[in-house]
Amino acid sequence: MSLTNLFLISSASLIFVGLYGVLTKKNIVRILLSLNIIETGINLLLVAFGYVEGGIAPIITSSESIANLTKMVDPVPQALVLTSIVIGLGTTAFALGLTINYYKNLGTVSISKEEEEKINE
Amino acid sequence: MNKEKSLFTNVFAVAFLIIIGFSIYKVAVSKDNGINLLDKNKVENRVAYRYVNKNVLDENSTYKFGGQAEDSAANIVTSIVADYRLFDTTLEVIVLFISIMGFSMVMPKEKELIKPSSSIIKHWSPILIVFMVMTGFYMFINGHLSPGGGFPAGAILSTAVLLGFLSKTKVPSQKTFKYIEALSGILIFLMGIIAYVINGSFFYNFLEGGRIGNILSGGIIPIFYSLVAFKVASELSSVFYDFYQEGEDYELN
Amino acid sequence: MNSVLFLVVIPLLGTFISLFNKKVKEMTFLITLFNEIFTIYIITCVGLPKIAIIGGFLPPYGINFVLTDLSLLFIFLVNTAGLISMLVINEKKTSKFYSVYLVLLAANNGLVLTGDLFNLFIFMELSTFAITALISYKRDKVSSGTGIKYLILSSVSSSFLLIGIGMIYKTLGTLNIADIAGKLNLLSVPTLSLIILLIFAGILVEIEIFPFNIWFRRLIFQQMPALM
Amino acid sequence: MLYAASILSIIMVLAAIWVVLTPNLLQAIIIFALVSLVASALFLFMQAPDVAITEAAIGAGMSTAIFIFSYKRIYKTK
Repeated sequence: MSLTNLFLISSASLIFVGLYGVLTKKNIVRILLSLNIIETGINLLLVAFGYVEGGIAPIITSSESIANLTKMVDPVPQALVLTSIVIGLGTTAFALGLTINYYKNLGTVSISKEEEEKINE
Repeated sequence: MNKEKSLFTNVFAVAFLIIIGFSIYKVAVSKDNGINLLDKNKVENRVAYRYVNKNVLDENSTYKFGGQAEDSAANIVTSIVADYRLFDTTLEVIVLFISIMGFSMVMPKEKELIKPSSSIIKHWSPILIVFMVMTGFYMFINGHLSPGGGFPAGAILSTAVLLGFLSKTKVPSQKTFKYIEALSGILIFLMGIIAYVINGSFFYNFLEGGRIGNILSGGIIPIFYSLVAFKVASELSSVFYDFYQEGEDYELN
Repeated sequence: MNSVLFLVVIPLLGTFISLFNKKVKEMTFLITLFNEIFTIYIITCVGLPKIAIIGGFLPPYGINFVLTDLSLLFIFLVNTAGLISMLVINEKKTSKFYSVYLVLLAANNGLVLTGDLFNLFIFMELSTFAITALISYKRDKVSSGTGIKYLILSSVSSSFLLIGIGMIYKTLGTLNIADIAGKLNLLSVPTLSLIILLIFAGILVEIEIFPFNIWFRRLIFQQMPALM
Repeated sequence: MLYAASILSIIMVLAAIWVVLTPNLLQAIIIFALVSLVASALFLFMQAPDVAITEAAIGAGMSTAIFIFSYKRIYKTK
């Protein structure tokens, strides 16, 4: 198995584990943890899309690295992932604030049918 | 907790995910006409080729180490984040800003007091804070030469603030952070508008480039990254102020 | 016509100024009015170039805004809706409300105008956060419950959107929407259908089209009048 | 290199499964920090040092800190 396939498989399995958590769990904090796992998996997947076997990091350190420009791994997915990591942090922070507010209003942190009825009253 | 272990939900979810995973696998290994998902795409077919060769403006130009180029950042990821796709990064700053603002909007106002810290934190935190601040500054000053950049630098600086906060060292108040945040946000956008006035297109790298590998290179990239670092640091620090109360109304023992 | 970017930049600049401005409501009203007038000015200009370049790099390498007849119609609609909702607000609001409102205005303008796929994703996230902040503005039972549901749903769906964008970059090597449209017939059929499925799953959930809006109805009936 | 990367990715996936399945929430948060750290090591293997630093500082550091603060606020433990 090559390194590229390994990275693709491990990141895809992270995404699926996270999706399972989001689908089955009722506790909001746990759903957010699963959401973060999905985001980590997506970041790994995007960087793995740009990986080249035997590539070098896209940083120019000397004259030799300019001769090897075609061997560099793709820098664009890395730039996109930098953005998406920060967006993930924003999502986490905002959702946790909402969770604390939800807990203050309803006295619980789970989303289920009983809580739906409690909200509707 | 027992409610979470409903068998039907779990079995259904697992079956659903297996079906999705199997179909994605079939798509990934398929060998139809045209470009398939896992085909090797030549580097020359991607936009990254022109970014790496730094010849977006002029197709035939080449560059040398220590010479000049249209974008003189040595770290190519930085040159994409902070030059070729600068507008994305400014919007990303706004995303973080709006989410932290929503966070402080929905947080209940009653805050908790900080528990008295242990003597290890109390004695060692000044040294650690100095190191953290130094690392953070190094990271955003050298963001165009080495890995790093504004966002991790901001996170590290805010961790230093958190440590000072926990060990009751004197840290700036929440209001100071709000001013730093708003000021650096305004400066980032003013930079974009100044570029419009000078060159006619927004978020243009209007400063002289310098030579690749020098600390004074990259045009506006170091300025932009330092503004981003201060902004991110102040935003993330204000998260801690929303959780815990600042103040001296308890005794250290 | 690079100045079309003022439709996005001015509200975002106003967001930061609103942090230490006392007369936030008047400022917000002025900015919305400016956007409306500027939109009408853009529409009345004849012979516009179709593309507004950002950062001085030509597409497909740089980010650009695209002006077509359809996007002109939609920026007119967006800014008019913004002006009307500014006129309707009569209750006293905190300054954060107006900051969030300005971000939402900028995000919707950008969403209509942008010509870059990843930029579209960021504008989408921006409008998601702004909408969530507006939903949960009252901080009571209904708004916090609905806000957290919307945030979780839209985060999962935007993850799908991001996977789709990554796959497009992996296969076609570009992020510019016009460029992608030209190259799309190079893709094989299964790959194309997978990418379309992922991107549509992402976008449809986030803009609350019919089968995906069940959580949203209660909010409209109970919460929206209170927001005004 | 292949062996190290495969060991790391196996650790990462197992830790992610642990996060989803464990009944103890605080444990889940700590193990999630481990997932992020291993992911940042994998970013280094993919020749992406920028992303590795950002993931370590933001994904593993800040996210976990905010999670733990919220956990303390909600469950009122010590």
